[in-house]
Amino acid sequence: MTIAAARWLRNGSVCFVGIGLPSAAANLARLTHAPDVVLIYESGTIGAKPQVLPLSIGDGELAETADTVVSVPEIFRYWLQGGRVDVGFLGAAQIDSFGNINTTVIGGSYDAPQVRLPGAGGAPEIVTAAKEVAILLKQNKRTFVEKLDFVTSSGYFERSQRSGGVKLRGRGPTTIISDLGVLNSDPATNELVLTAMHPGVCAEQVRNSTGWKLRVAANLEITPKPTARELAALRDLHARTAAAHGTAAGAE
Amino acid sequence: MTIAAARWLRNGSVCFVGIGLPSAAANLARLTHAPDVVLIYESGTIGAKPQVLPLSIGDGELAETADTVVSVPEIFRYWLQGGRVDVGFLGAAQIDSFGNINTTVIGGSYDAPQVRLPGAGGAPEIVTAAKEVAILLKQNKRTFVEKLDFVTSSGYFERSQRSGGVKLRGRGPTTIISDLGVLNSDPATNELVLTAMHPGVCAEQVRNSTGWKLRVAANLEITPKPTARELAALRDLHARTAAAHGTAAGAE
Amino acid sequence: MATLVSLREAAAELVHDGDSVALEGFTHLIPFAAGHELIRQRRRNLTLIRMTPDLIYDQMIGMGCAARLIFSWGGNPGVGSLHRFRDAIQTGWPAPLAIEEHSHADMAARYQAGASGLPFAVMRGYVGSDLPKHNKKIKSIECPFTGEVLAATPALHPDVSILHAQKADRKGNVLIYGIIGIQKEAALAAKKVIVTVEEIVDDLDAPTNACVLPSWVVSCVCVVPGGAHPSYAHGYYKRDNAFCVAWDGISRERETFRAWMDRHVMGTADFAEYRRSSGAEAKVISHR
Amino acid sequence: MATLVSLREAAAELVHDGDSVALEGFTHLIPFAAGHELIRQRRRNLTLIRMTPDLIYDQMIGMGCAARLIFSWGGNPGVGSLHRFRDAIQTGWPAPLAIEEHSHADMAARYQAGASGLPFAVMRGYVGSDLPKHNKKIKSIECPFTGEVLAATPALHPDVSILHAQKADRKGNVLIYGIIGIQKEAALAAKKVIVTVEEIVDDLDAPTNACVLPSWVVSCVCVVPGGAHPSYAHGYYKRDNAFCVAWDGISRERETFRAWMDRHVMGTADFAEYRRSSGAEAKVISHR
Repeated sequence: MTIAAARWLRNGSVCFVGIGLPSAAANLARLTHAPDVVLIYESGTIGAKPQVLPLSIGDGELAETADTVVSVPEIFRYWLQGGRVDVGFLGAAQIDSFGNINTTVIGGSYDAPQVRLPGAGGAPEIVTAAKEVAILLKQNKRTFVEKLDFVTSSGYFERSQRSGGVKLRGRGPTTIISDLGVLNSDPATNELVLTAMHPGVCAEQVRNSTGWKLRVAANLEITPKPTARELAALRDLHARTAAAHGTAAGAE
Repeated sequence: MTIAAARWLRNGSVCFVGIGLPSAAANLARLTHAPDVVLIYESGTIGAKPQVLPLSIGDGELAETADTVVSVPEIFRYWLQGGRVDVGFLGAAQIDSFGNINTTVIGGSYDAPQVRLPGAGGAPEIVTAAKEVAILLKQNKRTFVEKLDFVTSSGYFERSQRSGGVKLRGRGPTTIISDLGVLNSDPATNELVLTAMHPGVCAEQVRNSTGWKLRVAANLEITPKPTARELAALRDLHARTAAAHGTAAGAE
Repeated sequence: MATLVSLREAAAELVHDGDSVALEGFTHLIPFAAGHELIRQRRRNLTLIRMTPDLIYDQMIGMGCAARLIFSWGGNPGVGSLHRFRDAIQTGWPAPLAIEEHSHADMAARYQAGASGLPFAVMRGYVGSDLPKHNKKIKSIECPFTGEVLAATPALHPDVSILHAQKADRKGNVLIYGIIGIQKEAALAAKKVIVTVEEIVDDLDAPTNACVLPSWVVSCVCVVPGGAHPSYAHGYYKRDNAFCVAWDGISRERETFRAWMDRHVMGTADFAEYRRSSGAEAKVISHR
Repeated sequence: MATLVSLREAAAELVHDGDSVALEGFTHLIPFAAGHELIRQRRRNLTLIRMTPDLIYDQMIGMGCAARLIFSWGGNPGVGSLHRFRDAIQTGWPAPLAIEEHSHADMAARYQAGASGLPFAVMRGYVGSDLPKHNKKIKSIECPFTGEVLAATPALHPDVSILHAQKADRKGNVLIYGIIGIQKEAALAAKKVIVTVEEIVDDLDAPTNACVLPSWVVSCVCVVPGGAHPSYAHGYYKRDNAFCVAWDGISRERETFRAWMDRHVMGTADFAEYRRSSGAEAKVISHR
């Protein structure tokens, strides 16, 4: 999953990175095929090149290796809202078939939730301001759901229904990368469709791990196996991270 | 005039300084009775402590001696508009009896002026955002006029007439310091009234140098003569400035 | 002008029950010592403001200091959930917690508007999100030139903002570097400002365009070495990741949480004693 | 990614007749070399944007490059009037000059809105001023929370912004320090960015929170030592005050102005030759 997500990132692109899996994948990309990818973390670090994975969005390692460190209002106003970000690389707690994201509450109501999640963070603006968004998320019926309990950050359905005439600059969450495969939005309907599966996964397994009636692309692909170089780079990254933090951040 | 203006500045006050005479007076204050006055220039220098007078609002001397140097948008938004400035210390091309300022055009119309002046600069917002404003200006019938050709920055009359319900935080241009004396706004009418004359000046002379029918305060004062210390500090400041720039910036 | 006082005095004098208080620091330089002092002094009914209410607000909420929370992301960074934050919202323990929830971009904009003396902030935000349905402070505004509809939210003006910084000079000028987060805006938006620092120095030695808070915008400076622990102070010590992981266990149940807080915070006189008590010694790093 | 080219190539490729162009630098780091190059290449009908159109725009206006000027203060700092600017507005020589006039705070806000991807800026401004009567771009907007009426102006988005900076590294990352003015906002608001620099270095050696423009927001970097003269480059050379005073005499009459420009700008191939021709050698200062 980390490797598949890393591959998706183009060299030279400017990437607004979420902590955890997205950060692991983005740094793997930087250490393999995309040395010139520009990583921006919402803590204000631009062009961060960490040698170990950060545990938090504002680790000192990010500041020390960045081209420059700006304030949090500046990162959101000049760099994200200003339209400077090519790719938003995010995690989520739940998504639906149109790429809408929930990171707020599960069950009950907003005022009396069954489970209170951390909340929005930077995501509501990342999904609309970045030119394109990829979401990384382990796939099962609790994470890939028919209907979200709360729309924290909007995908396609909400965009068309609710943007109210506001111009959205980005293409939205075009790609979901899970531990089972890759989903892309159908340009006609905006619905997420399974376009690739990781080696050893079958379509039935993906359907059974999805809370909605998942459509499968006609030309369904199999993700190429991780190469020795990718595996080595990921292993080294995790080893350095574990040595530095005493834990394996972003490990799968 | 420079000395009278310098005296007016209280120690410890935060002063947004215009270039030229205001800058000379503010630095004289800092070098005499007000060592802890905080000088802010619109170029972004906060707490500047120049040893020689700057010729421009953005001389390197200001940056080198400042506590910190911020961007121009920050100086206007966080520091001026944010309400952090006690005193605006400004020059002008023309004022009227209510302390309105013209620095835009003289004669003709705005579109076809007889004389085009530099324009607004920071003044329109300084006069409303600073808690109090002092204006330094040589006094004659061309500078102290009955009616301005253009209101660039508003004094009292315009404030009451035209603020349109906008809350103004400052008390406006309470004090005008000229080469002849000092005018203060009458708290009742807001009209500028002569309250002090410099040594050797008579009220008749001030009236004849004023374009409107100037009111004179009942308890008209005479500005105390410059002290030896003040004169020495001003002379040294100008001498250092002349040596550094090859010219006497802000000299009277 | 900033006065140099003990944190105990600063908290007692400047922070009152019912105040709105912003303890800021984006992952870096989180003012834990100040948060502990407010807990020790049993401050109540506070409106707590913070973009990322992490461990520090989990502790304050769990100890009953807060009546209201204004925030944009409430988690234990790199670890998971905040159990006391969750418990307060889900079950109202130890006290009901009203929430005013935003996105990061919006919280940053609200602080910026406050620092800028503007009554409101404008942003491209919340398109398609459910958040505005549950937060009346999120309104919309139309561009007078393009007709576009954007989000508008009111400026933040905390009664007190509390920061931790690397150093101050003897006059009380404060230098913050590394990840500077929202600190300058939080300070300039507030009515009063308390800054705890690692040390007082003769000369700040600040680069020309560094993030400096001049003495005259700071109410009090308090010297509290290690005062950001388990957060970090760039150039002084690293983030104590092990503590953040351990907090997940400590805070999961009300009883273990209360026992820990009673012993290490309520049962200690100040942050120095807390550090000895909890074994939470910040490891000073070499490249300082 | 920034490409390293000559200023002649950068100007020829990126700046076209009719473009809106912002040459920024608030007293410090004014891109004179770039202004001269646009004059040499006989650019016409430009909309010139600049908070303080001082000598550089006096020269460009007098040489007929501009059809329109967006500005907030047009003078020769520390000296007096700009005679070519005046002549263009008062008599339309050498070409009529339309003006769009603001205050500094507003120009800064307009650039900020442009950099922020917002269609408009909000400010407490112009209360009681006649400027809004003569500038249709200054409108008002009501706060949705307090009902206060504030000024609103449209975002600036120059076709090209041109800056001078102290240095760039080999990748094209640019460091600006000292009085940083409105440069970052001018760059981020623009569609294309040209930066002239004093030198290219292996390592920028920038403080953590310095004003850095990453390579990927810059179109071209051009090495032009002394390129801010008679303005200054903090750490490299001082402001040439004598030249600014002399300009008052040179520019007062159309004839002396044209003769000077023809000889030193039109009659030279580039900025290095101009500096030799005009005797305007920037004096490198020692504390670099």
